Amino acid sequence: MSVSVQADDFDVGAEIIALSAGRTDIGAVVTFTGLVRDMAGGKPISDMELEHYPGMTEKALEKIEAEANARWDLQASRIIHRYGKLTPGAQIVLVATASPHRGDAFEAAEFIMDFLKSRAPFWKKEGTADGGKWVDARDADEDALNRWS
Amino acid sequence: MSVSVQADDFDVGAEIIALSAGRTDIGAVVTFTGLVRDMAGGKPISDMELEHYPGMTEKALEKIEAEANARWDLQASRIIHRYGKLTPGAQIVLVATASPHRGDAFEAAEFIMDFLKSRAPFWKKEGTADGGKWVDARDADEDALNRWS
Amino acid sequence: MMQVLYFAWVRERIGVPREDVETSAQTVADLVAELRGREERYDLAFSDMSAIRVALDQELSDMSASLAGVREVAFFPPMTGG
Amino acid sequence: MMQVLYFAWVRERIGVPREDVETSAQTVADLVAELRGREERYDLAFSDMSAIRVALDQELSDMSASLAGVREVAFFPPMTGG
Repeated sequence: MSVSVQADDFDVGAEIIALSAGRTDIGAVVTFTGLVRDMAGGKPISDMELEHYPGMTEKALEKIEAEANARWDLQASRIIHRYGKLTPGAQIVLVATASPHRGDAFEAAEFIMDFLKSRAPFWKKEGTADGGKWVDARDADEDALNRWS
Repeated sequence: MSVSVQADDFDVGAEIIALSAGRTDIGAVVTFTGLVRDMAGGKPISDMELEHYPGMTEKALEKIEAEANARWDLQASRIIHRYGKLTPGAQIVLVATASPHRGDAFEAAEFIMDFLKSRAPFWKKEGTADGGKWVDARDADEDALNRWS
Repeated sequence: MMQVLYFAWVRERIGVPREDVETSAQTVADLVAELRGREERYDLAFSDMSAIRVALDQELSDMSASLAGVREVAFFPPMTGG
Repeated sequence: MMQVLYFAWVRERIGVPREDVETSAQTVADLVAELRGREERYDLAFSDMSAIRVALDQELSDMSASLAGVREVAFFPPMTGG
Protein backbone atom coordinates (compact mmCIF):
# COMPACT_ATOMS: atom_id res chain seq x y z
CA MET A 1 0.00 0.00 0.00
CA SER A 2 1.44 3.31 -1.05
CA VAL A 3 0.14 6.70 -2.18
CA SER A 4 1.93 9.64 -3.79
CA VAL A 5 0.67 13.16 -4.48
CA GLN A 6 3.13 14.79 -6.82
CA ALA A 7 3.67 17.32 -9.61
CA ASP A 8 5.98 14.95 -11.49
CA ASP A 9 4.90 12.46 -14.13
CA PHE A 10 5.00 8.71 -13.42
CA ASP A 11 5.93 5.54 -15.32
CA VAL A 12 3.08 3.01 -15.31
CA GLY A 13 5.32 0.15 -16.47
CA ALA A 14 7.83 0.78 -13.68
CA GLU A 15 5.02 0.99 -11.12
CA ILE A 16 3.60 -2.37 -12.20
CA ILE A 17 7.04 -3.94 -11.98
CA ALA A 18 7.57 -2.46 -8.51
CA LEU A 19 4.18 -3.82 -7.41
CA SER A 20 4.94 -7.40 -8.35
CA ALA A 21 8.76 -7.55 -8.23
CA GLY A 22 10.13 -10.69 -6.61
CA ARG A 23 6.67 -12.14 -6.00
CA THR A 24 5.16 -15.27 -7.48
CA ASP A 25 1.84 -15.27 -5.61
CA ILE A 26 0.03 -12.54 -7.60
CA GLY A 27 -2.54 -13.68 -10.14
CA ALA A 28 -3.88 -10.37 -11.45
CA VAL A 29 -2.68 -6.79 -11.76
CA VAL A 30 -5.13 -4.09 -12.84
CA THR A 31 -4.10 -0.52 -13.64
CA PHE A 32 -6.15 2.54 -14.35
CA THR A 33 -4.45 5.57 -15.87
CA GLY A 34 -6.38 8.83 -16.20
CA LEU A 35 -5.27 11.27 -18.88
CA VAL A 36 -6.00 14.92 -19.73
CA ARG A 37 -8.34 15.03 -22.75
CA ASP A 38 -8.03 17.76 -25.36
CA MET A 39 -11.77 18.47 -25.36
CA ALA A 40 -14.28 19.24 -22.62
CA GLY A 41 -17.98 19.74 -23.22
CA GLY A 42 -17.31 19.82 -26.96
CA LYS A 43 -14.72 22.60 -26.71
CA PRO A 44 -10.94 22.35 -27.02
CA ILE A 45 -8.91 22.89 -23.87
CA SER A 46 -5.34 24.12 -23.76
CA ASP A 47 -4.48 22.71 -20.34
CA MET A 48 -5.85 21.42 -17.05
CA GLU A 49 -4.83 22.93 -13.74
CA LEU A 50 -5.17 20.61 -10.75
CA GLU A 51 -5.42 22.29 -7.36
CA HIS A 52 -5.33 20.17 -4.21
CA TYR A 53 -5.35 20.41 -0.44
CA PRO A 54 -1.86 19.42 0.74
CA GLY A 55 -2.04 17.26 3.84
CA MET A 56 -5.69 16.34 3.47
CA THR A 57 -5.08 14.85 0.02
CA GLU A 58 -2.54 12.33 1.28
CA LYS A 59 -4.84 11.39 4.18
CA ALA A 60 -7.83 10.96 1.87
CA LEU A 61 -5.87 8.77 -0.54
CA GLU A 62 -4.50 6.61 2.28
CA LYS A 63 -8.01 6.19 3.67
CA ILE A 64 -9.40 5.21 0.26
CA GLU A 65 -6.59 2.72 -0.25
CA ALA A 66 -7.03 1.20 3.23
CA GLU A 67 -10.77 0.86 2.62
CA ALA A 68 -10.12 -0.97 -0.68
CA ASN A 69 -7.66 -3.30 1.07
CA ALA A 70 -10.23 -4.03 3.76
CA ARG A 71 -12.96 -4.85 1.25
CA TRP A 72 -11.01 -6.92 -1.28
CA ASP A 73 -8.26 -9.52 -1.20
CA LEU A 74 -5.40 -7.30 -2.36
CA GLN A 75 -1.71 -8.20 -2.25
CA ALA A 76 -0.48 -4.75 -3.22
CA SER A 77 -1.88 -1.41 -4.29
CA ARG A 78 -0.61 1.93 -5.48
CA ILE A 79 -2.18 5.36 -6.00
CA ILE A 80 -0.40 8.28 -7.67
CA HIS A 81 -2.22 11.57 -8.25
CA ARG A 82 -0.61 14.59 -9.87
CA TYR A 83 -1.33 18.27 -9.31
CA GLY A 84 -0.30 21.44 -11.14
CA LYS A 85 -0.75 22.48 -14.77
CA LEU A 86 -1.03 19.54 -17.18
CA THR A 87 -1.42 19.55 -20.95
CA PRO A 88 -3.69 17.30 -23.06
CA GLY A 89 -2.36 13.76 -23.21
CA ALA A 90 -0.64 14.07 -19.83
CA GLN A 91 -1.15 11.43 -17.17
CA ILE A 92 -3.19 12.62 -14.14
CA VAL A 93 -3.73 9.59 -11.98
CA LEU A 94 -2.65 5.98 -11.60
CA VAL A 95 -4.41 3.30 -9.59
CA ALA A 96 -2.86 -0.17 -9.54
CA THR A 97 -4.12 -3.22 -7.67
CA ALA A 98 -2.72 -6.75 -7.34
CA SER A 99 -4.70 -9.77 -6.15
CA PRO A 100 -4.78 -13.55 -6.46
CA HIS A 101 -8.14 -13.08 -8.25
CA ARG A 102 -9.08 -10.91 -11.22
CA GLY A 103 -12.46 -9.88 -9.80
CA ASP A 104 -10.90 -8.39 -6.68
CA ALA A 105 -8.23 -6.50 -8.62
CA PHE A 106 -10.83 -5.02 -11.01
CA GLU A 107 -13.38 -4.08 -8.37
CA ALA A 108 -10.85 -2.53 -6.01
CA ALA A 109 -9.40 -0.37 -8.81
CA GLU A 110 -12.88 0.82 -9.85
CA PHE A 111 -13.81 1.51 -6.24
CA ILE A 112 -10.68 3.60 -5.66
CA MET A 113 -11.28 5.57 -8.87
CA ASP A 114 -14.91 6.24 -7.93
CA PHE A 115 -13.78 7.56 -4.56
CA LEU A 116 -11.00 9.69 -6.03
CA LYS A 117 -13.51 11.35 -8.37
CA SER A 118 -15.65 12.83 -5.60
CA ARG A 119 -13.89 12.31 -2.28
CA ALA A 120 -10.27 13.28 -2.83
CA PRO A 121 -9.65 17.01 -2.41
CA PHE A 122 -8.68 17.90 -5.97
CA TRP A 123 -10.24 20.55 -8.17
CA LYS A 124 -9.76 20.82 -11.91
CA LYS A 125 -9.73 24.02 -13.93
CA GLU A 126 -9.80 23.73 -17.69
CA GLY A 127 -7.95 26.29 -19.77
CA THR A 128 -10.39 27.35 -22.50
CA ALA A 129 -10.40 30.06 -25.19
CA ASP A 130 -12.54 32.31 -22.95
CA GLY A 131 -10.29 31.89 -19.91
CA GLY A 132 -10.48 29.13 -17.31
CA LYS A 133 -13.43 27.06 -16.20
CA TRP A 134 -13.70 25.07 -12.99
CA VAL A 135 -14.93 21.57 -13.74
CA ASP A 136 -18.31 20.85 -12.14
CA ALA A 137 -18.78 17.70 -10.12
CA ARG A 138 -20.87 15.21 -12.09
CA ASP A 139 -23.98 13.51 -10.72
CA ALA A 140 -22.79 10.38 -12.54
CA ASP A 141 -19.66 10.32 -10.38
CA GLU A 142 -21.74 10.58 -7.22
CA ASP A 143 -23.94 7.75 -8.51
CA ALA A 144 -20.88 5.64 -9.30
CA LEU A 145 -19.76 6.10 -5.70
CA ASN A 146 -23.12 5.12 -4.26
CA ARG A 147 -23.03 1.67 -5.82
CA TRP A 148 -20.34 0.65 -3.31
CA SER A 149 -22.32 1.55 -0.19
CA MET B 1 -7.46 -3.02 -32.19
CA SER B 2 -4.74 -5.60 -32.18
CA VAL B 3 -4.21 -9.13 -30.87
CA SER B 4 -1.07 -11.22 -30.47
CA VAL B 5 -0.67 -14.88 -29.57
CA GLN B 6 2.95 -15.46 -28.74
CA ALA B 7 5.46 -17.46 -26.72
CA ASP B 8 7.50 -14.34 -25.90
CA ASP B 9 7.00 -12.13 -22.88
CA PHE B 10 5.57 -8.61 -23.26
CA ASP B 11 6.21 -5.18 -21.74
CA VAL B 12 3.03 -3.68 -20.26
CA GLY B 13 4.51 -0.18 -20.01
CA ALA B 14 5.53 -0.19 -23.67
CA GLU B 15 2.10 -1.50 -24.70
CA ILE B 16 0.32 1.32 -22.82
CA ILE B 17 2.59 3.87 -24.45
CA ALA B 18 1.93 2.36 -27.90
CA LEU B 19 -1.83 2.49 -27.23
CA SER B 20 -1.90 6.20 -26.48
CA ALA B 21 1.18 7.54 -28.30
CA GLY B 22 0.57 10.81 -30.12
CA ARG B 23 -3.05 11.02 -28.96
CA THR B 24 -4.64 13.63 -26.69
CA ASP B 25 -8.25 12.43 -26.85
CA ILE B 26 -7.97 9.44 -24.49
CA GLY B 27 -9.32 9.89 -20.96
CA ALA B 28 -8.79 6.45 -19.47
CA VAL B 29 -6.51 3.47 -20.01
CA VAL B 30 -7.19 0.21 -18.15
CA THR B 31 -4.84 -2.75 -18.21
CA PHE B 32 -5.24 -6.25 -16.86
CA THR B 33 -2.18 -8.45 -16.53
CA GLY B 34 -2.60 -12.11 -15.64
CA LEU B 35 0.31 -13.87 -13.95
CA VAL B 36 1.25 -17.47 -13.15
CA ARG B 37 0.71 -18.07 -9.43
CA ASP B 38 3.02 -20.34 -7.46
CA MET B 39 0.15 -22.21 -5.83
CA ALA B 40 -2.94 -23.96 -7.19
CA GLY B 41 -5.58 -25.55 -4.99
CA GLY B 42 -3.30 -25.13 -1.99
CA LYS B 43 -0.38 -26.95 -3.62
CA PRO B 44 2.81 -25.48 -5.03
CA ILE B 45 3.25 -25.61 -8.78
CA SER B 46 6.56 -25.63 -10.62
CA ASP B 47 5.27 -24.29 -13.93
CA MET B 48 2.23 -23.78 -16.12
CA GLU B 49 2.03 -25.15 -19.65
CA LEU B 50 -0.33 -23.29 -21.96
CA GLU B 51 -1.56 -25.20 -24.97
CA HIS B 52 -3.58 -23.42 -27.65
CA TYR B 53 -5.24 -23.93 -31.02
CA PRO B 54 -3.19 -21.99 -33.56
CA GLY B 55 -5.43 -20.24 -36.05
CA MET B 56 -8.60 -20.51 -33.99
CA THR B 57 -6.99 -18.64 -31.08
CA GLU B 58 -6.25 -15.54 -33.15
CA LYS B 59 -9.76 -15.61 -34.62
CA ALA B 60 -11.34 -15.98 -31.17
CA LEU B 61 -9.31 -13.10 -29.75
CA GLU B 62 -10.14 -10.86 -32.70
CA LYS B 63 -13.82 -11.68 -32.30
CA ILE B 64 -13.74 -10.93 -28.57
CA GLU B 65 -11.97 -7.64 -29.21
CA ALA B 66 -14.39 -6.63 -31.98
CA GLU B 67 -17.33 -7.45 -29.71
CA ALA B 68 -15.89 -5.26 -26.93
CA ASN B 69 -15.36 -2.42 -29.41
CA ALA B 70 -18.97 -2.76 -30.59
CA ARG B 71 -20.35 -2.66 -27.04
CA TRP B 72 -18.24 0.12 -25.53
CA ASP B 73 -16.81 3.43 -26.64
CA LEU B 74 -13.19 2.35 -27.08
CA GLN B 75 -10.47 4.35 -28.79
CA ALA B 76 -7.90 1.57 -28.74
CA SER B 77 -7.52 -1.95 -27.41
CA ARG B 78 -4.86 -4.61 -27.20
CA ILE B 79 -4.84 -8.30 -26.30
CA ILE B 80 -1.67 -10.37 -25.87
CA HIS B 81 -1.88 -13.99 -24.80
CA ARG B 82 1.14 -16.21 -24.33
CA TYR B 83 1.47 -19.97 -24.78
CA GLY B 84 4.17 -22.47 -23.87
CA LYS B 85 5.77 -23.33 -20.54
CA LEU B 86 5.70 -20.45 -18.04
CA THR B 87 7.10 -20.30 -14.51
CA PRO B 88 5.45 -18.73 -11.44
CA GLY B 89 5.50 -14.94 -11.62
CA ALA B 90 5.50 -14.95 -15.43
CA GLN B 91 3.00 -12.83 -17.35
CA ILE B 92 0.33 -14.85 -19.19
CA VAL B 93 -2.08 -12.32 -20.64
CA LEU B 94 -2.49 -8.59 -21.18
CA VAL B 95 -5.72 -6.79 -21.94
CA ALA B 96 -5.56 -3.02 -22.42
CA THR B 97 -8.43 -0.69 -23.27
CA ALA B 98 -8.54 3.07 -23.91
CA SER B 99 -11.68 5.20 -23.84
CA PRO B 100 -12.81 8.76 -23.24
CA HIS B 101 -14.65 7.40 -20.15
CA ARG B 102 -13.39 5.30 -17.28
CA GLY B 103 -16.52 3.13 -17.08
CA ASP B 104 -16.16 1.97 -20.67
CA ALA B 105 -12.46 1.18 -20.29
CA PHE B 106 -13.07 -0.85 -17.11
CA GLU B 107 -16.11 -2.77 -18.38
CA ALA B 108 -14.56 -3.60 -21.74
CA ALA B 109 -11.41 -4.96 -20.08
CA GLU B 110 -13.45 -7.11 -17.68
CA PHE B 111 -15.65 -8.35 -20.51
CA ILE B 112 -12.63 -9.35 -22.61
CA MET B 113 -11.05 -11.17 -19.65
CA ASP B 114 -14.29 -13.02 -18.88
CA PHE B 115 -14.46 -14.18 -22.49
CA LEU B 116 -10.80 -15.20 -22.61
CA LYS B 117 -11.31 -17.38 -19.52
CA SER B 118 -13.88 -19.66 -21.14
CA ARG B 119 -14.09 -18.87 -24.85
CA ALA B 120 -10.51 -18.58 -26.07
CA PRO B 121 -9.00 -21.96 -27.02
CA PHE B 122 -6.28 -22.21 -24.36
CA TRP B 123 -5.76 -25.03 -21.91
CA LYS B 124 -3.57 -24.83 -18.85
CA LYS B 125 -1.61 -27.68 -17.35
CA GLU B 126 -0.05 -27.15 -13.95
CA GLY B 127 3.25 -28.81 -13.15
CA THR B 128 2.81 -30.39 -9.71
CA ALA B 129 4.87 -32.75 -7.53
CA ASP B 130 2.79 -35.73 -8.74
CA GLY B 131 3.14 -34.84 -12.42
CA GLY B 132 0.94 -32.51 -14.41
CA LYS B 133 -2.69 -31.56 -13.88
CA TRP B 134 -5.01 -30.00 -16.46
CA VAL B 135 -6.79 -27.03 -14.95
CA ASP B 136 -10.55 -27.55 -14.75
CA ALA B 137 -12.87 -24.87 -16.10
CA ARG B 138 -14.49 -23.04 -13.21
CA ASP B 139 -18.23 -22.53 -12.86
CA ALA B 140 -17.42 -19.06 -11.53
CA ASP B 141 -15.82 -18.18 -14.88
CA GLU B 142 -18.91 -19.33 -16.75
CA ASP B 143 -21.06 -17.26 -14.37
CA ALA B 144 -18.83 -14.22 -14.91
CA LEU B 145 -19.38 -14.59 -18.64
CA ASN B 146 -23.15 -14.85 -18.31
CA ARG B 147 -23.46 -11.43 -16.71
CA TRP B 148 -22.67 -9.82 -20.09
CA SER B 149 -25.44 -11.55 -22.03
CA MET C 1 -7.95 31.49 16.64
CA MET C 2 -8.64 29.31 13.66
CA GLN C 3 -7.02 28.90 10.29
CA VAL C 4 -9.54 29.01 7.44
CA LEU C 5 -8.61 27.69 3.98
CA TYR C 6 -10.35 28.19 0.64
CA PHE C 7 -9.90 26.20 -2.54
CA ALA C 8 -10.80 26.47 -6.24
CA TRP C 9 -13.50 29.07 -7.04
CA VAL C 10 -14.22 29.64 -3.35
CA ARG C 11 -10.60 30.77 -3.04
CA GLU C 12 -10.90 32.92 -6.15
CA ARG C 13 -14.07 34.63 -4.92
CA ILE C 14 -12.73 35.32 -1.45
CA GLY C 15 -9.39 36.38 -2.86
CA VAL C 16 -7.05 34.63 -0.43
CA PRO C 17 -6.08 30.94 -0.06
CA ARG C 18 -6.04 31.07 3.75
CA GLU C 19 -6.43 33.42 6.66
CA ASP C 20 -6.50 33.41 10.44
CA VAL C 21 -9.97 34.06 11.81
CA GLU C 22 -10.77 35.17 15.34
CA THR C 23 -14.18 33.72 16.05
CA SER C 24 -16.44 32.38 18.75
CA ALA C 25 -18.67 30.53 16.26
CA GLN C 26 -19.97 27.26 17.70
CA THR C 27 -20.65 25.47 14.41
CA VAL C 28 -19.56 25.62 10.79
CA ALA C 29 -22.90 27.25 9.90
CA ASP C 30 -22.26 29.95 12.53
CA LEU C 31 -18.82 30.61 11.05
CA VAL C 32 -20.23 30.89 7.53
CA ALA C 33 -22.90 33.36 8.74
CA GLU C 34 -20.21 35.40 10.48
CA LEU C 35 -17.98 35.49 7.37
CA ARG C 36 -20.92 36.41 5.10
CA GLY C 37 -21.65 39.37 7.35
CA ARG C 38 -18.11 40.66 6.99
CA GLU C 39 -17.75 41.60 3.35
CA GLU C 40 -19.49 41.08 0.03
CA ARG C 41 -16.82 38.72 -1.36
CA TYR C 42 -17.62 36.23 1.43
CA ASP C 43 -21.34 36.69 0.88
CA LEU C 44 -20.84 35.94 -2.82
CA ALA C 45 -18.61 32.90 -2.19
CA PHE C 46 -21.14 31.39 0.22
CA SER C 47 -24.31 32.43 -1.63
CA ASP C 48 -25.14 28.86 -2.67
CA MET C 49 -24.29 26.58 0.23
CA SER C 50 -25.39 23.47 -1.73
CA ALA C 51 -22.19 23.98 -3.73
CA ILE C 52 -19.94 24.24 -0.68
CA ARG C 53 -18.15 21.40 1.11
CA VAL C 54 -16.27 21.70 4.39
CA ALA C 55 -13.39 19.86 6.02
CA LEU C 56 -12.51 20.19 9.71
CA ASP C 57 -8.87 19.44 10.50
CA GLN C 58 -8.62 17.79 7.06
CA GLU C 59 -11.61 15.47 7.51
CA LEU C 60 -14.80 15.95 5.48
CA SER C 61 -17.59 17.23 7.69
CA ASP C 62 -20.87 19.15 7.41
CA MET C 63 -22.34 22.54 8.16
CA SER C 64 -23.94 21.55 11.45
CA ALA C 65 -20.66 20.22 12.90
CA SER C 66 -19.22 21.75 16.06
CA LEU C 67 -16.02 23.78 15.83
CA ALA C 68 -14.95 22.90 19.37
CA GLY C 69 -11.23 22.08 19.32
CA VAL C 70 -10.96 22.55 15.57
CA ARG C 71 -7.83 24.34 14.35
CA GLU C 72 -8.25 24.19 10.57
CA VAL C 73 -11.43 24.75 8.58
CA ALA C 74 -11.46 24.43 4.79
CA PHE C 75 -14.22 25.46 2.38
CA PHE C 76 -14.30 24.27 -1.21
CA PRO C 77 -16.60 23.20 -4.08
CA PRO C 78 -17.46 19.52 -4.65
CA MET C 79 -14.23 17.68 -5.40
CA THR C 80 -13.28 16.68 -8.93
CA GLY C 81 -10.30 14.37 -8.58
CA GLY C 82 -9.29 11.31 -10.53
CA MET D 1 -11.68 -36.51 -45.88
CA MET D 2 -11.62 -34.43 -42.75
CA GLN D 3 -8.85 -33.26 -40.46
CA VAL D 4 -9.61 -33.95 -36.80
CA LEU D 5 -7.68 -32.16 -34.05
CA TYR D 6 -7.44 -32.94 -30.34
CA PHE D 7 -6.25 -30.68 -27.54
CA ALA D 8 -5.24 -30.93 -23.88
CA TRP D 9 -6.29 -34.19 -22.16
CA VAL D 10 -8.39 -35.23 -25.15
CA ARG D 11 -5.16 -35.16 -27.17
CA GLU D 12 -3.31 -37.06 -24.43
CA ARG D 13 -5.96 -39.79 -24.24
CA ILE D 14 -6.23 -40.25 -27.97
CA GLY D 15 -2.45 -40.08 -28.32
CA VAL D 16 -2.19 -37.86 -31.40
CA PRO D 17 -2.70 -34.12 -31.88
CA ARG D 18 -4.37 -34.51 -35.29
CA GLU D 19 -5.29 -37.07 -37.88
CA ASP D 20 -7.08 -37.38 -41.20
CA VAL D 21 -10.38 -39.20 -40.91
CA GLU D 22 -12.31 -40.78 -43.76
CA THR D 23 -15.92 -40.55 -42.70
CA SER D 24 -19.46 -40.21 -43.96
CA ALA D 25 -20.76 -38.96 -40.60
CA GLN D 26 -23.52 -36.39 -41.02
CA THR D 27 -23.16 -34.68 -37.63
CA VAL D 28 -20.57 -34.19 -34.94
CA ALA D 29 -22.41 -36.71 -32.77
CA ASP D 30 -22.22 -39.28 -35.60
CA LEU D 31 -18.48 -38.69 -35.91
CA VAL D 32 -17.97 -39.13 -32.16
CA ALA D 33 -19.95 -42.40 -32.22
CA GLU D 34 -17.86 -43.62 -35.17
CA LEU D 35 -14.57 -42.75 -33.42
CA ARG D 36 -15.68 -44.40 -30.15
CA GLY D 37 -16.39 -47.59 -32.06
CA ARG D 38 -12.87 -47.65 -33.45
CA GLU D 39 -10.61 -48.16 -30.44
CA GLU D 40 -10.71 -47.97 -26.68
CA ARG D 41 -8.58 -44.79 -26.49
CA TYR D 42 -11.32 -42.89 -28.38
CA ASP D 43 -14.01 -44.46 -26.23
CA LEU D 44 -12.16 -43.31 -23.13
CA ALA D 45 -11.54 -39.81 -24.45
CA PHE D 46 -15.23 -39.34 -25.31
CA SER D 47 -16.67 -41.19 -22.31
CA ASP D 48 -18.03 -37.99 -20.70
CA MET D 49 -19.36 -35.80 -23.47
CA SER D 50 -20.37 -33.06 -21.00
CA ALA D 51 -16.63 -32.35 -20.71
CA ILE D 52 -16.06 -32.13 -24.47
CA ARG D 53 -16.31 -29.01 -26.64
CA VAL D 54 -16.15 -28.97 -30.42
CA ALA D 55 -15.07 -26.44 -33.03
CA LEU D 56 -15.90 -26.75 -36.75
CA ASP D 57 -13.48 -24.94 -39.03
CA GLN D 58 -12.22 -23.06 -35.97
CA GLU D 59 -15.64 -21.83 -34.80
CA LEU D 60 -17.22 -23.13 -31.58
CA SER D 61 -20.15 -25.40 -32.40
CA ASP D 62 -22.14 -28.24 -30.82
CA MET D 63 -22.65 -31.98 -31.09
CA SER D 64 -25.78 -31.77 -33.20
CA ALA D 65 -24.13 -29.59 -35.86
CA SER D 66 -23.88 -30.81 -39.44
CA LEU D 67 -20.49 -31.70 -40.87
CA ALA D 68 -21.47 -30.79 -44.42
CA GLY D 69 -18.63 -28.83 -46.02
CA VAL D 70 -16.54 -28.92 -42.84
CA ARG D 71 -12.82 -29.53 -43.34
CA GLU D 72 -11.50 -29.23 -39.78
CA VAL D 73 -13.08 -30.61 -36.60
CA ALA D 74 -11.48 -30.05 -33.20
CA PHE D 75 -12.33 -31.72 -29.89
CA PHE D 76 -11.14 -30.36 -26.56
CA PRO D 77 -12.07 -29.85 -22.89
CA PRO D 78 -13.71 -26.61 -21.69
CA MET D 79 -11.24 -23.79 -22.33
CA THR D 80 -9.16 -22.27 -19.56
CA GLY D 81 -7.59 -19.17 -21.05
CA GLY D 82 -6.80 -15.79 -19.53
